[in-house]
Amino acid sequence: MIGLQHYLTMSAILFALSVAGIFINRRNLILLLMCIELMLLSVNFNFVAFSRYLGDETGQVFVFFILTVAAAEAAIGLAILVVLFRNRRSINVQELDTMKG
Amino acid sequence: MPQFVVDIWDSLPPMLQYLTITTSQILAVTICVILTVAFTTYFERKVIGYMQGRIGPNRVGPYGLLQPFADVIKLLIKEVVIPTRSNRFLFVIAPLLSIIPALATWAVVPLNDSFVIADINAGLLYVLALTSIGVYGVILAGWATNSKYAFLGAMRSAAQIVAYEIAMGFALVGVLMAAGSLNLGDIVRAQSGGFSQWFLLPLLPLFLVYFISGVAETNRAPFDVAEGESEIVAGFHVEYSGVAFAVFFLAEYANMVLISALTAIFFLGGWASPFEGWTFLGEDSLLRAGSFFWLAAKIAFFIFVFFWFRATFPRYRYDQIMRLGWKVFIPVTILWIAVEGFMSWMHWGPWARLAG
Amino acid sequence: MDLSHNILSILIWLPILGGIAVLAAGDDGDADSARAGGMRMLSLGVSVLTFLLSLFLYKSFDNGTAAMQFVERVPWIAAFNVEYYLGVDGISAPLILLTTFITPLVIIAGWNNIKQRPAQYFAAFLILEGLMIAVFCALDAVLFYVMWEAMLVPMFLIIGVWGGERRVYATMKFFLYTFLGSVLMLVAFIYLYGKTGDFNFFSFMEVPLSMTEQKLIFIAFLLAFAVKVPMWPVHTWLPDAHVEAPTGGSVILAAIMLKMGGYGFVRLSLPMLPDGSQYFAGLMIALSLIAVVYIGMVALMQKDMKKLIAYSSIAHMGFVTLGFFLMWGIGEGNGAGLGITGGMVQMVSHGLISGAMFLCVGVLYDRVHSRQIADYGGVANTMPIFAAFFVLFAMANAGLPGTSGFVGEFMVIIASFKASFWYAFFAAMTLILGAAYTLWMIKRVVYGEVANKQVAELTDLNQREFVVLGILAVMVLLVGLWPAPLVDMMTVTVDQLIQHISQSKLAAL
Amino acid sequence: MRVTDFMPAAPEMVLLGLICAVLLIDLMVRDENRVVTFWLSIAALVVTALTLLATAPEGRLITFDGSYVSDGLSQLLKLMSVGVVAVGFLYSRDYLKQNDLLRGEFFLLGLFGLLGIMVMISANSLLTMYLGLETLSLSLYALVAFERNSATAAESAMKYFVLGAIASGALLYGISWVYGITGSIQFDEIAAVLQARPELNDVPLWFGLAFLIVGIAFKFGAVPFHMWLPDVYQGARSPVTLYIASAPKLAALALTLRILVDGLGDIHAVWQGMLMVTGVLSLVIGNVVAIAQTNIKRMLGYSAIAHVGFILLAIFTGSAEGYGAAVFYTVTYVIMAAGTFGMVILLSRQGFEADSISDFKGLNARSPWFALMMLFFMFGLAGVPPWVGFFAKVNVISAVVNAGFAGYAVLMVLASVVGAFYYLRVIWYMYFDKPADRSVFQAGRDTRFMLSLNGVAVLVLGIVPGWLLKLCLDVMG
Amino acid sequence: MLENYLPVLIFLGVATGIGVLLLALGFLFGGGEKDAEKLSAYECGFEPFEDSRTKFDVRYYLVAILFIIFDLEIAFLFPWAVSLDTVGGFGLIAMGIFLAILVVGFAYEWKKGALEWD
Repeated sequence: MIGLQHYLTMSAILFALSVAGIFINRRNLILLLMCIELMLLSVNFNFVAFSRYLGDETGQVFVFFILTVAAAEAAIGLAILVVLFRNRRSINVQELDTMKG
Repeated sequence: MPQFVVDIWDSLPPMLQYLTITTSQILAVTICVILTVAFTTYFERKVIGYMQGRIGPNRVGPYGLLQPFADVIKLLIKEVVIPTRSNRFLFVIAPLLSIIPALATWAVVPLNDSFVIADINAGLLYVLALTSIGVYGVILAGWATNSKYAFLGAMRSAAQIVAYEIAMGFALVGVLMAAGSLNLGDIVRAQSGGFSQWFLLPLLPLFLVYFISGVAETNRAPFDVAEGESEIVAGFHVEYSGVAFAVFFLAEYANMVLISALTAIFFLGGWASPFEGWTFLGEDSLLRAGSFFWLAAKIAFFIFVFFWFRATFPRYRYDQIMRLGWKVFIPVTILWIAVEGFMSWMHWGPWARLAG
Repeated sequence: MDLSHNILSILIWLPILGGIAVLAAGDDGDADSARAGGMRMLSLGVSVLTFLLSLFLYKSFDNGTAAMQFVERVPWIAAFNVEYYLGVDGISAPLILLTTFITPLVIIAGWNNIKQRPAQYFAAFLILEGLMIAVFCALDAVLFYVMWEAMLVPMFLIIGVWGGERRVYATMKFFLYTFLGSVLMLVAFIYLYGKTGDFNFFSFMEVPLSMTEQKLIFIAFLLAFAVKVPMWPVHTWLPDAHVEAPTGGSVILAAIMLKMGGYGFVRLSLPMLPDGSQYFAGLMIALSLIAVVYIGMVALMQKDMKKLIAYSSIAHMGFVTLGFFLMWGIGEGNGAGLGITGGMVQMVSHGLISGAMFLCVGVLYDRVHSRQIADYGGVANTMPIFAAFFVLFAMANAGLPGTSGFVGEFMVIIASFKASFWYAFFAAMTLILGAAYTLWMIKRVVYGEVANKQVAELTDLNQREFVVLGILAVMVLLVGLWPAPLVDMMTVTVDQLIQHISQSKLAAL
Repeated sequence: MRVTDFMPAAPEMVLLGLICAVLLIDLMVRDENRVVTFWLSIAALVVTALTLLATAPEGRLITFDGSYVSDGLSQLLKLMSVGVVAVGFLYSRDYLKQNDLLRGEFFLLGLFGLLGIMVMISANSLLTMYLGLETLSLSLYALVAFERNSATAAESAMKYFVLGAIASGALLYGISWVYGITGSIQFDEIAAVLQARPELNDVPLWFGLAFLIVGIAFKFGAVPFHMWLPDVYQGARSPVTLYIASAPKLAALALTLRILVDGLGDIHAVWQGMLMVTGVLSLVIGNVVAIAQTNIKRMLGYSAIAHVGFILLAIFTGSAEGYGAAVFYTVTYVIMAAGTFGMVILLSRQGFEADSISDFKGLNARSPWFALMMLFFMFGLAGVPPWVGFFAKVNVISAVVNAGFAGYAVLMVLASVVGAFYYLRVIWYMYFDKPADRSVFQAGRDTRFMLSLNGVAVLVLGIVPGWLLKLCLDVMG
Repeated sequence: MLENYLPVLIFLGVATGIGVLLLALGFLFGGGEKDAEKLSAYECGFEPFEDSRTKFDVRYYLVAILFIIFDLEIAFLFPWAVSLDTVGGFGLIAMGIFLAILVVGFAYEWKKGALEWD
């Protein structure tokens, strides 16, 4: 039977994947945004699992809000991406290095 | 039925029995839908033909009734060309992503008071979720093709679908406020009591918005700039041929039927009879009873309206489409939600009985 | 009007507010404008008024008690029991007088030769004066620390803005050295606060501390005060700062700011950490003797007059610390106070002499724009009056009897004889070394043939310079010939201090 | 719910309503009259501040089913944030006008950010905290990218966004664990559960806690999660940097105090170590790296990291005294940071960003008064008495020493000495060097007055810190 | 309750099956010669000279962003609409405020030209 720990493990794997994706990916900012979404989804996974386990709805309400915020975050991220692309003609992660020190 | 069949049946484990029944029901519904689609194409050409003073298809079979089957066979044996620079996997997946939601949505559509394949509480959410997936088919097709026309068509189509989805969503909020349930069957039951109890009248603006958005969602005329053969040849499916094209085609018409069915369910009382409360028709008049017949009639009517639109209106420009979606429908729906909430709170007019 | 209730506050805030007023008066960016002239008069007025008020302090000071006088005590930061707590005793009063006495002289000395932003210059000195007085009166650790650090700021600017070529290096070094030194003192204060619950010096003096605590706190204090004094080997900021500072800055630095270190030892280290002090007394004496002997030798090598005086200051301040830590060597009841009194007198006298020496160099520098000994020679021929003053101060610096320099050094040497012959032996070497480097400098600068055209064209002291050097000369001779008033001020306080120190804090644990 | 139940949140509601009003009015305003938006924003802030004062609670009020709290701490921090945002707007106005950046969005995003800050400060549940945090963060991302034609701004915005989003993700992940283990997202309930069931204090909770701390450290800009901070400070336009450097620190403080102290105060021993590591690293790395900077905004960024180290070490003590010290430190730091960036803005003019330290050369010759103000700010930040930064540091050190960590106190004072160097360098440029250009400042009279007031406040608060200190200690009673 | 969803799953499977079956049939029956011209993308007679996926109008992004936001607003409205009975007047007012804020944002982007398309 699939129990709480399986969900948590799954979510942890997703979380780790997204973090790894963010730090390994050196090419495309869009992928980065996707990793961020994945990260939030793994958190949602956790919340739902805990909520179910505890028999408490708070976790699901939390998920609702996370989803909203994730959308807003994606919107802002895309907007910044567009601005960046317009100024740089590139969305390459490695080219984000004009500031040093 | 021969006894041995019954015996075999009885010997099956209950789970298997259940699976078999369900699967056959599903297959029946699916095949019905596909057949409907087939005859819808025939119907379309006929209707438009008459509207334009022609007689439409009339060669294959009596009155050209077998024309759809001829088309199907033709498309089946045509070659499927996959362009060299395209992404083959996505190219093939895209039509699938269009057809699956168009069919699978029927799982929660109640065909009469008792028959629905999956009677789930979150039926409406399921509908919304699946219809949203359709956008992926369009986008992926345009992307995978790797042609400017297809890409442009896909972008346009996606933007359009997305824009009208918001208006649709808001319209549905109005329906939910009135019905108080996400279950499509319950929504229909909330409208029981005859024509006057349908959501059509109290939610008239929402009904209009919903149906017109539905037209736009399916990329049908006059909102068919995504295909826009005069500008971008055929839009996102420009490079699709043979059966791959047929699947898109099938999906488009299946969606049309689906939108008609949903409109009927949300605003016209689904399977319910318009004469439900008319006691003078007799105690057990068939006309007063809700049945699949009423639903089918309503669906047919809306499909007809689809064709009517196509024959009547010239194609909108893209900016006009977007303006209609963003600047007319959304304000209208928001306004009407506010009105509805206020009215039902104050218990005024036909809204008084709504929710509470 | 009875000033005795808030004379200390007046002495602190009058110059600070005066400084702000001077800033506000401004100088039009032109050192010769009428506005700048008024501003100068204002600053002089403020500093002289402060001095006159400090004379009132002297007059009303009661030599017969060791208790704090003119006490002012109001809560400042109630949450931490920090108080605005002022008071003077025989140790701090002479230093306050020294401060108020030197400042007007410094202001007169900078009268015409500060061309750049004079208003800021004078304001900085006035504010500095107020802060220095506050350090000497503060009886609350936070107040003490605040004033102690705040003092750095005007000095930092004085050296940095009006200093010589390498002023930025010098002033940064000055600031960071002293800042670094004192922050640990802050930690020590806070630690003591954790023990006592307030920042009162007297609570700190009474609180029992274990040996480890005393040792650690002593080291923290030592860093702060040793940098300030400065003791070998943390003295290296001083020659740089002195050389680069404008004349006035050097004077204040040498005459007063160095005394803060000595004052800190007497006011904080000794009474608060008697056992720790005793433990470290040997080290302190050793370091002091190194300063006296080694730094004296270093001074011999100097080609730059200011640097030479700076090193000589370090050597002389070595006497101060030496005197302070001799008491365990001497033993109670055997005149243990002599070392401390000697150190105190030495501080005052060194304040007068080193100030005067720097002013003398300043006089030369204003005319020739060089501090190199080699650029001079035969100054006596063209500036006879100046030469007379310079020689007098040089003699005082070398510890000639009859000058103030003799009194302090003599007392400390006597005290070290009581402690150990070798202490006295090394301490006495200063008589030779001091005479050597001072007189050698005098010989090369003042006497001999006129070295070059610039020296030949020198003009003698003007009135202003004459007044400044004259007053200082009078004071140097006065203290040298009649030190009794000064010593009397201290005696009772020092005796009481000795008694306090003799009581081990460990016993109370 | 009765209307009075909303009173604790009244300031936020009023602010939100006013923001909407300003937003709509801004739409009607033509570009040449854009300054109207500025004055409206200021008016909105004033009204918010008045509402805050009018609804000041006696003691601790909790509403919205326990997810919202109004107490002394929230009152203090909110008033402070409103004030510092208003001051920041004022400093920015002329700069924005000269650079053709005077658009309504700046003020609106600023106000929305403030709303987020206020919600965070009053949060009594992890959800409210998260929502406030995101309201703030999203506004900040947009603010950084506010100048659409600047590649640097876009780049720093992107960095800020990505790292900020990771921080939110980490924080959320931690929150999900804390929720899963304690079964609640309300701080007082969490505290109660932890007290009642000490067996919960085990590895899973620590695991979640670690992520919480990562999130907090990210948002605070503490080492080793500080990478975004210097880039954002440098890349954003100075008014935006001013904004980011000031009020959000108060929110970050609230975030830390509410979660760690209100919620997880019982397992203080567990998070203490984590805060210690990040605090000490921030202190050391911030101060050391700042020395190497030539860009003043970047330098102040690293200096901010160092100051964050102080704040974290104050919280690390786990004593009420330490928390009070952290509040006092943050409040005073925000005042000084606002003034410092106000000076950077003051020195900038059309098409010229005064963001190099050498732009401060010879300021004393150009304007002795503002050089003096900058000197106040620099000495204040360096922690030299009698400026207020000194007492902030003394409080923290005192808390650390009293908690039995005298060793850290020594480290902290040594780091301060290192820090003093780079602040002194600014002063040295201002006073000891010749000016490179002698252009006159273009700021309006009100800006100059406010900036002067700000500078004098840094001094006056240093001379009479008692009342503010008492306030900060009382709210953390 | 959860078993109600089983038919949905089966339906999804069946729908997929039908789709795959159709395509398979097409590939099976639809023979034909392939050549380079036939396999190249339709391009007005020109050879395609660059990747066609690179550039598109930034307004599509804008639409996407606006969609995300509005779609989520709807997601908030759904549960509220369903439970209108239970939440009563308080819920109505709360949602009224929510919608008002939404409308403010909508008006803002309208006025700012985010909805223009020409």
